[in-house]
Amino acid sequence: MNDNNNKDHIKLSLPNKPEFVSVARLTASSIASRVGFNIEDIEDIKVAIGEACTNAIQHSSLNENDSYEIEFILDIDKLIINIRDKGNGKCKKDIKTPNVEELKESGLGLFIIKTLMDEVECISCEDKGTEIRMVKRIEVGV
Amino acid sequence: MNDNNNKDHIKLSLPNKPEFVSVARLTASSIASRVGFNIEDIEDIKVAIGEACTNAIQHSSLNENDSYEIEFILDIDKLIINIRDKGNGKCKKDIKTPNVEELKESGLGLFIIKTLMDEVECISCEDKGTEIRMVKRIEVGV
Amino acid sequence: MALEIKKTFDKENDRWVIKPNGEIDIYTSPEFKETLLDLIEESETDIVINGENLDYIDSTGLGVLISGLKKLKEKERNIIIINIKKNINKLLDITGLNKVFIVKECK
Amino acid sequence: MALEIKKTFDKENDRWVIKPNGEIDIYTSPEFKETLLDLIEESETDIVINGENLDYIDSTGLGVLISGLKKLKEKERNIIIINIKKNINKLLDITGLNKVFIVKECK
Ligand SMILES: Nc1ncnc2c1ncn2[C@@H]1O[C@H](COP(=O)(O)OP(=O)(O)O)[C@@H](O)[C@H]1O
Ligand SMILES: Nc1ncnc2c1ncn2[C@@H]1O[C@H](COP(=O)(O)OP(=O)(O)O)[C@@H](O)[C@H]1O
Repeated sequence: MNDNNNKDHIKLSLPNKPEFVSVARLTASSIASRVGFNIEDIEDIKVAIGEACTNAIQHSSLNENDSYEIEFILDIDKLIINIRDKGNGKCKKDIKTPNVEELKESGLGLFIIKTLMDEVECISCEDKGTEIRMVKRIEVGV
Repeated sequence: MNDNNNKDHIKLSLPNKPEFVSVARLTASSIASRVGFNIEDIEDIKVAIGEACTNAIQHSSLNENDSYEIEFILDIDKLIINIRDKGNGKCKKDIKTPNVEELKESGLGLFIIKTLMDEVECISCEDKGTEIRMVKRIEVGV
Repeated sequence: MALEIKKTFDKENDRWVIKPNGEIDIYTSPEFKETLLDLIEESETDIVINGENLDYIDSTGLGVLISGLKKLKEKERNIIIINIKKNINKLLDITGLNKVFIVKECK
Repeated sequence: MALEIKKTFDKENDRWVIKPNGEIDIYTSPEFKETLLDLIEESETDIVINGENLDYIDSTGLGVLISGLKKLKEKERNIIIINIKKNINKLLDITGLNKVFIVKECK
């Protein structure tokens, strides 16, 4: 990731607790608005971050005293967001379209992120945790 | 600081650039509101954080590629906030009441923090940077 | 408070109305789940979710709605979602849940 | 934009009015400084700051107002602050700046 050196980096580290996901959403909104996204894109980013943080809490260590980290990398034409937890969960390689007619209560999170962002990747590394990496491009002329 | 182990910690790291101080303010507001402060206290915390970040940027290394860190420690009855920069500035030990009649354009920041928060300390450590540590207590019955 | 939930009985249409005020997310959805499932347990009517004051819902909140609907379907009843905001409508749309619930009167 | 600044001439009272919209902080105060000092340079009147749409000001913004006042005092003119919000009035109060500027019609 040498080419990330000259870009602005913002990091936020939060406890593995549901009550702080709203802090992640608000921080993400304010960064997205500073970077110049329009209101609809800001909302998309907020929702995507919320889902990724929820996964970090639900599928990771379940240890409330652990924390997870969100990194924002501000590129000229895009915002890159990495959410890293220290759990030992396993992310699936491909993100499927959920069949909601089956009335399954789970399995929507990554699909929602995929739909709202331009790129998503979920990478689990045994013993080290999972990283959800997502990218939202800034529309030209905004 | 062993007694901080069981408390929730939130960390935010920001580039030494004026445009991101608003992100610090918003993140602080959302944490303060989550912790249960009332609206006036949230506003005080927001202003105090803004001043501390401004100092971290103005009096530190002046290297835009450096970053500074804000740590929020959530205690039962108080919120502790540390703002750490990597500059080589020197903080004065005592925070004086400014004489504004002299029409000096600077020297208000730390005094504003002191007035709005319950405790402030500014500690410079040569070569390592400066840490502004502030505490806001949560009023009983809020 | 991040979420307040109001329950009222709509006599005219013989059904319960739930009006969540605020945000339904991983933090608040357990409370929303309790309210919704308790109501479904007790009643035999359709349930209306009035989204007028609902600012945000995430996948855990959608999951609660889905589990509610599953229980209601056993009684041949439904969840009717009214007055939802644009951002939430977008979520129902992209997940396909707008075809699973009855979604009416979008703002 | 985090800050927009409107300048208008109040003919009735023969003075310039500056109406900042948004937040004056370390990021936006250079722009505010330029607007204020340029106006002071060009004009010989009092200057009114209409704070109706000013949501936030920090010590760098207050510093700009102080440097403006210093220049105006040389011409025996003043800065008059009107319609400011409660949170900003609190800052002027605790710093003692409410005795240095003319602060009127607080909301
Ligand atoms: N941060 C993570 N750590 C480990 N596994 C994850 C993580 N995020 C997602 N997963 C895996 O991917 C699956 C799908 O995630 P998602 O679409 O968000 O649905 P849900 O979380 O409701 O199961 C999860 O069930 C889990 O197995
Ligand atoms: N983060 C910091 N690093 C180094 N020095 C600092 C820092 N914060 C404050 N100081 C010192 O304390 C002084 C007073 O700060 P302040 O009251 O905020 O006024 P101002 O920043 O306008 O000078 C500064 O001039 C500086 O010398």
